[in-house]
Amino acid sequence: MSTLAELMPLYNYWITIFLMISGLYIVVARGNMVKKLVGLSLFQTSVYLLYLSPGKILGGTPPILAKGFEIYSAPLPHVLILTAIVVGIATLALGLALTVRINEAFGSIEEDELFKPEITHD
Amino acid sequence: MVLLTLMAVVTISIIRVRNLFSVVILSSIYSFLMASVMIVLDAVDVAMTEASVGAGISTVLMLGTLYLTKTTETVPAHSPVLPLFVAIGTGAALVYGTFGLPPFGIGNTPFHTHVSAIYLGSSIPETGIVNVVTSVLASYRGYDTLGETTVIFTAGIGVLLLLKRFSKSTKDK
Amino acid sequence: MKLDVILRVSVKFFLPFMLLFALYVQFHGDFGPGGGFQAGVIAAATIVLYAIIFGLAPTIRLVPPIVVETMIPLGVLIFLGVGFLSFLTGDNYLNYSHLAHDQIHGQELGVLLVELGVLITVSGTMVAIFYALADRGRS
Amino acid sequence: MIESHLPALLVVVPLLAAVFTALIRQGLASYLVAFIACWSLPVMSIALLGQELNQGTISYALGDWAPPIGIEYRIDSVNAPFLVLVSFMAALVATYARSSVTSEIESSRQGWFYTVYLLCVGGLLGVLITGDAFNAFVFLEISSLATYVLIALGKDRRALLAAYQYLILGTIGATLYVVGVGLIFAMTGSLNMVDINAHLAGIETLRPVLAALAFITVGISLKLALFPLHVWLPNAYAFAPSVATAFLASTATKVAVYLLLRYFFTVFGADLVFEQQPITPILLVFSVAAMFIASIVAVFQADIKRMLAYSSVAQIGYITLGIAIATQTGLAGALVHLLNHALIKGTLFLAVGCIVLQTGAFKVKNLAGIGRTMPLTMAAFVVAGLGLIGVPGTVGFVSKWFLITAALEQGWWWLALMIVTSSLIAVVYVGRIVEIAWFREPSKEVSAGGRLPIEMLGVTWVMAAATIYFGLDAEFTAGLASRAAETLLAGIK
Repeated sequence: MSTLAELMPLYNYWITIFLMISGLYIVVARGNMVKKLVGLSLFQTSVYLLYLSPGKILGGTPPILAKGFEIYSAPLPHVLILTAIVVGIATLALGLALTVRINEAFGSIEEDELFKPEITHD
Repeated sequence: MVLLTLMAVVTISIIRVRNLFSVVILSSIYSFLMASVMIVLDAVDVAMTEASVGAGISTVLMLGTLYLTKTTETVPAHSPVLPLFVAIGTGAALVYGTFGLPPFGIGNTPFHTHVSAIYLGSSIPETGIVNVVTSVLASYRGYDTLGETTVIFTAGIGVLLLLKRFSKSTKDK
Repeated sequence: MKLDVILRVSVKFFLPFMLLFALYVQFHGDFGPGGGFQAGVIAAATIVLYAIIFGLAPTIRLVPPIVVETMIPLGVLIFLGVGFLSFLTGDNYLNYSHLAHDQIHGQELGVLLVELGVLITVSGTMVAIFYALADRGRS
Repeated sequence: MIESHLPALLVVVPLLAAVFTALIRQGLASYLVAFIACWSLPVMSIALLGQELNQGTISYALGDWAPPIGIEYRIDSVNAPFLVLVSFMAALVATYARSSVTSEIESSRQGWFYTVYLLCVGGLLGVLITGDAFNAFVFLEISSLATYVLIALGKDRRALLAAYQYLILGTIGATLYVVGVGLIFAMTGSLNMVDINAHLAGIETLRPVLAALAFITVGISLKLALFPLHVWLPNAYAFAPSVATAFLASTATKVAVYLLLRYFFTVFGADLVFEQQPITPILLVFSVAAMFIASIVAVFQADIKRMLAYSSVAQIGYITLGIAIATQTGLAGALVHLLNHALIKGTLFLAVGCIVLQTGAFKVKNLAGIGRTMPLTMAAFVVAGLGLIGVPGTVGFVSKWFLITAALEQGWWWLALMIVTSSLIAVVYVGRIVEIAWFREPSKEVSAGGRLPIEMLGVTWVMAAATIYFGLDAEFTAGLASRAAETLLAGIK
């Protein structure tokens, strides 16, 4: 049980790192535009975990002040992530709108077909 | 931390699956898992936002886009080695960074004691709002929320500029 | 979508509660989890659900695009307006302390107004994007 | 009453004007709102500069919450000149925009074009003025989103591709920046830049701080288009509407440089960044690579906008070179070149905008003989081109002079040599344009040129005159730059 106890604190961060690596990998490796945007949102979600995991105190409660509770988890990272989620959604919406327009203008949303030399340097 | 391993499994499947339709559904599952992890991490406000925004609206938007574009992805053309290297490089930098971070559930780190403690202490006397997150969001750091609303405003105007059919004018080919 | 009666009846039953829940989340933000963003998204979700089930035409009659597009800047205007209000009371930007007779009520009033602005902008944007996507699809 | 609230007003006025232009949809009225808003900005920023010069650092707590609790606007001698620069560029491009927008963008979309333009201005000013790490991210995101939309409005269908590519890279950059801020926040617990610096001194486990430094540097250099990460810039500037390119080329990358400087000196402290970490050699390698490779690529470009875009990447190489030599003259050189390059590049892109309006051609080969049909615009182009090369008497010379003396002070004579040789490459591609413009027979597109609206020519010439005026009497720009360099090196007074 002890190995799990001292493994636990770092487990959170390793999962964050794994999510970040997979998010970045999708964005860099995959050519499909919608897939890239999904990867981008994965990459951003891993950042939320990075903000939140130090915020939790074992046995603490959410930061809503109530009579019986003393230990609260830190409220500031919650505010920051609320902003980050909204920014993520705004970028996603814009990316999707661009994908729709690109699909109409070029007829395909595969990055490899779009970046052929004859298109970009005609 | 079973939830976190579940999320890892979902992420691997997102990478492998090629049918975009299921990728979108998987990403909404991923957001719901993320929301439940946040509840475990005592971040209730954020869990609600992640669930409603992350899973709800983004799935609607993605499905809307898929409806207008293709739903299957082509076979990846070039070898995945270089991107893997880039991703792992960034991950290694982060692993290097997290060793010094305070362990998981300990309370006396500067993370808690410095500014957050002041918010917890002064929220009731100064603003009378019980939910500290809302009081910080709206009054202490109200300017961030103004920036946030402007971000939403920009995205709204941007998407409308790109997609909206203006007075039946032909799309500029 | 026109045939499945079950769906239409159940959604008719659902919609009012979803909208009520959105308003609850909005105004309960001071005491429990919730706030402008979540409420805005839930409100937008109800309109989108209505549009999916009952088709686009009745929804456009119910919530015309012009209204939605003016909602987007309106929310930000409210937010900026509250900021300017604090100028009148002689403090720095976005300070709600003197909006009402004492600081506590002033802050709560300010927070309520600000959350309202956020609700309007967020729901307006989400519905406008949905209209744009749906409108694009139809042609 | 107004003077004390100037910092907040400077950012809120563009946002308010953006909201109004969104409400009034049709083109002319929203142009007027944008015009008035944009011309109020330089007035406010000059007043702020005046206040800052005689009072020292201005700190404006938003919502009257003390800095580490609430968000703080902090104006010191570093960001005051930048505020004036961005406000003037916004005002000049706004006056210039009227006819260029009507010709390049669909009539129904123009109303909202000004909204997005004002949001971009507001976002950039917000990043410049804030003293709070996360607030800088929010406003950086506003200006980036506005930039993606501006680029996507370009006439050419490839503008959509360029906007998409910039969106992906820009968001990755912004997210890396947030990771860096998150790591610092986890260690120090506060977001206010000055407060972080105070807390960083007490930290003994340096690992997360170094990781945060690495992430923030990579994130911002993605926004900055530092050499290996500049892939998005040429496409973005080439296909965007010429008004957007003119504004972005002279301000967007500069704000990212400012943020990098702010982090290197105010947040992390010069000793941590430069003495203990190998930042200087890394930056030197990238800057020199940028200067040479980008200039050489610029020579072979067929499209005049892409050529200027690559020359922008090269010029940013000069600026990062100045930062790498972290001495007083080196930093002053970087800051002066920032201001001067904004003027030069602004003039060049404005001149290109006039050419595109008249002849609609921006391929170099069918610009032959344009010097004869549009003498005034091309004259402004040449004046700015000379500035690019660094001919004495123009602003370019002032900044090159600072950089070369800084390099020689360090005893790196080979670096001074490199600066000179890369300027020679600049001579090649500017000369190529001059040769085509004057010594060739006017081709068919060029001779079709009609009347050029007065305000466009006027603005281009105001900018060209500025490149000469500040070249001759450099006391104003150089004075501000060296003052800023002092405060940066001294850390926080």
